[in-house]
Amino acid sequence: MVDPADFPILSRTVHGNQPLVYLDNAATTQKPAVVIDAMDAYYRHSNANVHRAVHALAGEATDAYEACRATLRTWFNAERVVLTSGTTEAINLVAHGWGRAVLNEGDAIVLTEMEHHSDIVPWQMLAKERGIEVRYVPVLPDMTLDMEAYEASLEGAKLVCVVHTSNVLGVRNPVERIIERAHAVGARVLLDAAQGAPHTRIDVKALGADFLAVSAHKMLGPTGIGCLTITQAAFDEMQPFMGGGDMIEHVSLEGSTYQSNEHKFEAGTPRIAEAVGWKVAMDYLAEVDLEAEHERLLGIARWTAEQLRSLGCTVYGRHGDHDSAVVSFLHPGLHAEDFAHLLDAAGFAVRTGHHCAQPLLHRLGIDSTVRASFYLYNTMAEAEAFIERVTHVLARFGGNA
Amino acid sequence: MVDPADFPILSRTVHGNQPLVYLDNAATTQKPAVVIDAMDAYYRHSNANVHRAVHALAGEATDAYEACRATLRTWFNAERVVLTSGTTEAINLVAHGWGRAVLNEGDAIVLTEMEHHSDIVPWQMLAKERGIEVRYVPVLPDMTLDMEAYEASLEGAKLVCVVHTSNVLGVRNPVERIIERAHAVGARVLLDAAQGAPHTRIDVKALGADFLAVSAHKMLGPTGIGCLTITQAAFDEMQPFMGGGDMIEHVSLEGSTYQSNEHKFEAGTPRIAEAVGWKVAMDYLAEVDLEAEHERLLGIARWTAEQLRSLGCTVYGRHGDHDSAVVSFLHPGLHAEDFAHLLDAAGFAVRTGHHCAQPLLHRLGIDSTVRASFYLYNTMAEAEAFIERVTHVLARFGGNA
Amino acid sequence: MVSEALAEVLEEFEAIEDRTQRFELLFDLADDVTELPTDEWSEGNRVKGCQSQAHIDVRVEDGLVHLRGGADARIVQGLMGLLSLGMNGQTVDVARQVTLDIVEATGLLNSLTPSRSNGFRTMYDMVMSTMGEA
Amino acid sequence: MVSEALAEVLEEFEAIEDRTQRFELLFDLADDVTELPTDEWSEGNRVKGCQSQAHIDVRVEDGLVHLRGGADARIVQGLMGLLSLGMNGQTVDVARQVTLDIVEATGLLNSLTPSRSNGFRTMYDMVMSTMGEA
Ligand SMILES: Cc1ncc(COP(=O)(O)O)c(C=O)c1O
Ligand SMILES: Cc1ncc(COP(=O)(O)O)c(C=O)c1O
Repeated sequence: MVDPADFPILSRTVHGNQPLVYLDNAATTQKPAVVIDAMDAYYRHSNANVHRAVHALAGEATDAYEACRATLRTWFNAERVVLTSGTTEAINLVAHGWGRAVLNEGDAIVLTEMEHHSDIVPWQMLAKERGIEVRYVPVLPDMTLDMEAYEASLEGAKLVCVVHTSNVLGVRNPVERIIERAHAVGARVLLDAAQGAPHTRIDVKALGADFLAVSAHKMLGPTGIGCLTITQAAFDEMQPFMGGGDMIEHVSLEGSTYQSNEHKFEAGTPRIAEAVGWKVAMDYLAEVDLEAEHERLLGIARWTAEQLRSLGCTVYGRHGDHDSAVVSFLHPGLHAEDFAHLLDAAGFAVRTGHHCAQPLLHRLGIDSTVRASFYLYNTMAEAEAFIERVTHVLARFGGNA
Repeated sequence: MVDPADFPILSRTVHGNQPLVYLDNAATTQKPAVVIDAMDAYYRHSNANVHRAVHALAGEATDAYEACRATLRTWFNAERVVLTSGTTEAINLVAHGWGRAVLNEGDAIVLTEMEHHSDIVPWQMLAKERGIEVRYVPVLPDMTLDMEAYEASLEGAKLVCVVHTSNVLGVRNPVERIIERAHAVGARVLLDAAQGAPHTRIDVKALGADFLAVSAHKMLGPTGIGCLTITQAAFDEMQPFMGGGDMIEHVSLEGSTYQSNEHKFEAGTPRIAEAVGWKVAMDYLAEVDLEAEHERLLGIARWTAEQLRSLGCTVYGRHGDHDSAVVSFLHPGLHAEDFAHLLDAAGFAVRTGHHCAQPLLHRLGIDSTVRASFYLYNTMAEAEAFIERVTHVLARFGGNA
Repeated sequence: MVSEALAEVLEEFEAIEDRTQRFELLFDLADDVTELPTDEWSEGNRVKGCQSQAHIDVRVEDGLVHLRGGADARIVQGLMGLLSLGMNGQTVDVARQVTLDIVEATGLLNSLTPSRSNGFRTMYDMVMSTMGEA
Repeated sequence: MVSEALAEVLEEFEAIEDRTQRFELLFDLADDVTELPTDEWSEGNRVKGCQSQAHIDVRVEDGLVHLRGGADARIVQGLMGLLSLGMNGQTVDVARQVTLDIVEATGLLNSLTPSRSNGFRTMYDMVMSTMGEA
């Protein structure tokens, strides 16, 4: 595990004197001091607008910005890496940049009921505008995708969009098989790896993922930045999304020509300080043994889930070998929102609500869960304290729903 | 003027021992320590994902994020403020969110030859897709807009997009009259205020601007954030742009409903730390007497322009009373790029190139300029040193084009 | 002057140091809400902006305020209880004395910006506007 | 071993402390480029990724490299001059010894990442690939 002392925020208290126990990592992770310091240093020493300038600062800024792309390209083994403001913009970039260029009336795309709203709404919008058919792969009672239904849904599909790892259940989907089947019918595949990327090193070339969407803030990096990896073949099919500075080659009143590299999809002044911070976060992650961490965190999640069940909670998730350390639960005697307030009162930060996955919750027959999600700096001792608090809360308030 | 000591970067040197003289402010401005420190403190103390969570950190982060919006709303006297990644995304939001909802085949929109690529390319893309007519208002030899041509172009126009202040010339356009005439024919007006907003306090209600696009990084704020102000009437005409988390009310497999406030246009995890930094930048700006600064900087720009002319340079711009402190120039004996390199060698950061305004440069019959742009922390002494360096460079290299 | 019942309960909140105990008191207040049966829950009386389900019904009869409500989250219903203590059965004049500050006084919601979608502000606005029309 | 002329000039660069003086030397090198007349400037010999106009033409005849070029920016043409010193009139074998590091050696471009659109890398790649085909 990483040293929690690397993360300044983890030593703070909330509500007066409650030490913070941060278990809302699926929403966003905390940042090590090296990441914060790098952005700080950028603004204190190298801040300038990038590209097309010859002065020293602009050169430093440009190199720093492009170094982030290079790091991500290596990390994900990707052919193309477009920097976006996050997973959501990355998916919208696929919808606008690839979808509008390739999909036509009557074409079908395949989503799943497990998707985050960010991987549903852009497609619903495009589908409505273009007359595209959207097929949803159901979630089975064991909280996995219905792979038979998936295979049946592929006929004539042009695109499959699937969440690598569910932000509600922690379930890691069989993306290898999903991609293989999709490619067999000539469909491209977009993986929403907002949750997957922080927990395991994803090799898009080995997987064959045409598109992979990621947010920096969920993997130790800053807010406001993320990326979309794209294979060269899919890249070549795309048209520009947003227009503006930096993405053009030449502009005249009659029309414009575009850059041929990733800049084509990065209109306007990019997220420079954010790229600086993210690169350092990736360097920090590179020092972590993610496989060992996966084991450790999964162990904590399994133990927590078991304890919660023994306290009368229903846990949504199965914590299989490749799932992430997310524990979603409900108690029949206490409303999720009340639960979260009472945990917060003692310093435990968890999330509650629909987690931007209403179709999934609808399928599960619920409208919210309490969600504790663990990351690199969390400890077994924190999980134990958490269960102690849950026990206390349920004893005192657990007959109130 | 503000205290340059507030800006840590200004005390650095480049190329060994050359003190930095930063004159590339129209590209991006430097940040005062209070802004850097605020973002730093956010990550060290309050970092969390915003909205829909009940824990202490999330509450603090949400309040901080919304405080930025509230500050901007007051500053610009705006009805609606959508936070974007910058001016470019703000303009693309108008093109996608308003343009696609309102404009149809055969409709006309009016741009000017003075626009930045970010206010040209999105419209060319939409025009091509939708069969919309784009009319360009010419720039006259005196470097102002041809207002007669403008009035003639309005017939049947639905939208006018105009740059408040040119990033190449510093020319501040007669936006009051432009808006008045546009409204007289029922057209909405988008102001690109990327350059205007840093130099003067813009009241969108007084101006009647339907849309105003701004970048934080050009007004002491961080990279990765900007905004679009929108009147309620225009807001009501808009459809969502990007889909995803936070912008929805309810999502089901059948379709989705959207938020009714600004969140409708802020899909995904927003730029939280950036909003924190920008708010502090706005608070810092609020302490500055922008009118007095305008006079001071314009004085510096006029003096600089005059000196450059006397050294044989052509200056592009007129430095009228409301123009900003941007000085674009060329010398017949030295290529712009060489000029910039030689200035940089002595620590002077200027920009060179087409400044993302190729149609304007084409109209001026050139393909690049050297551009020095001044901001709050620049001094007359710096301008003098700059002219001294220019004199030296021209004496040594000025016969080389 | 706010109602005696409300004033008393606010004093009680103030006297409690421990945040969890304050929640306990708020949970108890949920019982002070005159129930709005779930079959009367409608879109019209729904408290929008609340994460949980909450409905509130206000009537003014013979100059007295009648407030009924219900919520699936106990804390939300507790906040309704707080409103009820200050308004239910009171004259419009007394009821109007209740301000948004009463939530602040519980010490449970650190601040009540519109952005915190806790719905209390909406609830409050719904009641005040109904009284305004009366 | 790179050509003597190139080796000499790189030593000269190394000996100069002052950045402006180094530019002076680079400006002078622009004169060492065998001119490619502007009427021979074509899309095919354009150096892409250069902010300024730059064209370069390379041929290999009888095992010797012939390099001609031109640019509107003096610094860019100076860089061509540097290439010329190492390649023009040399055997392919000698010309191949020239590496991207020669720009580093001038001390004028702090680093040569592909992202810096200074075009030198493109220029260099154009020359090397032409020699590769020969
Ligand atoms: C006039 C004008 N418009 C738009 C932009 C684009 O701003 P950004 O790159 O921050 O999106 C700029 C800055 O480059 C500008 O000067
Ligand atoms: C699975 C999944 N997809 C997409 C997103 C959206 O990411 P962001 O809000 O950073 O754009 C999230 C995070 O909220 C997520 O968990």
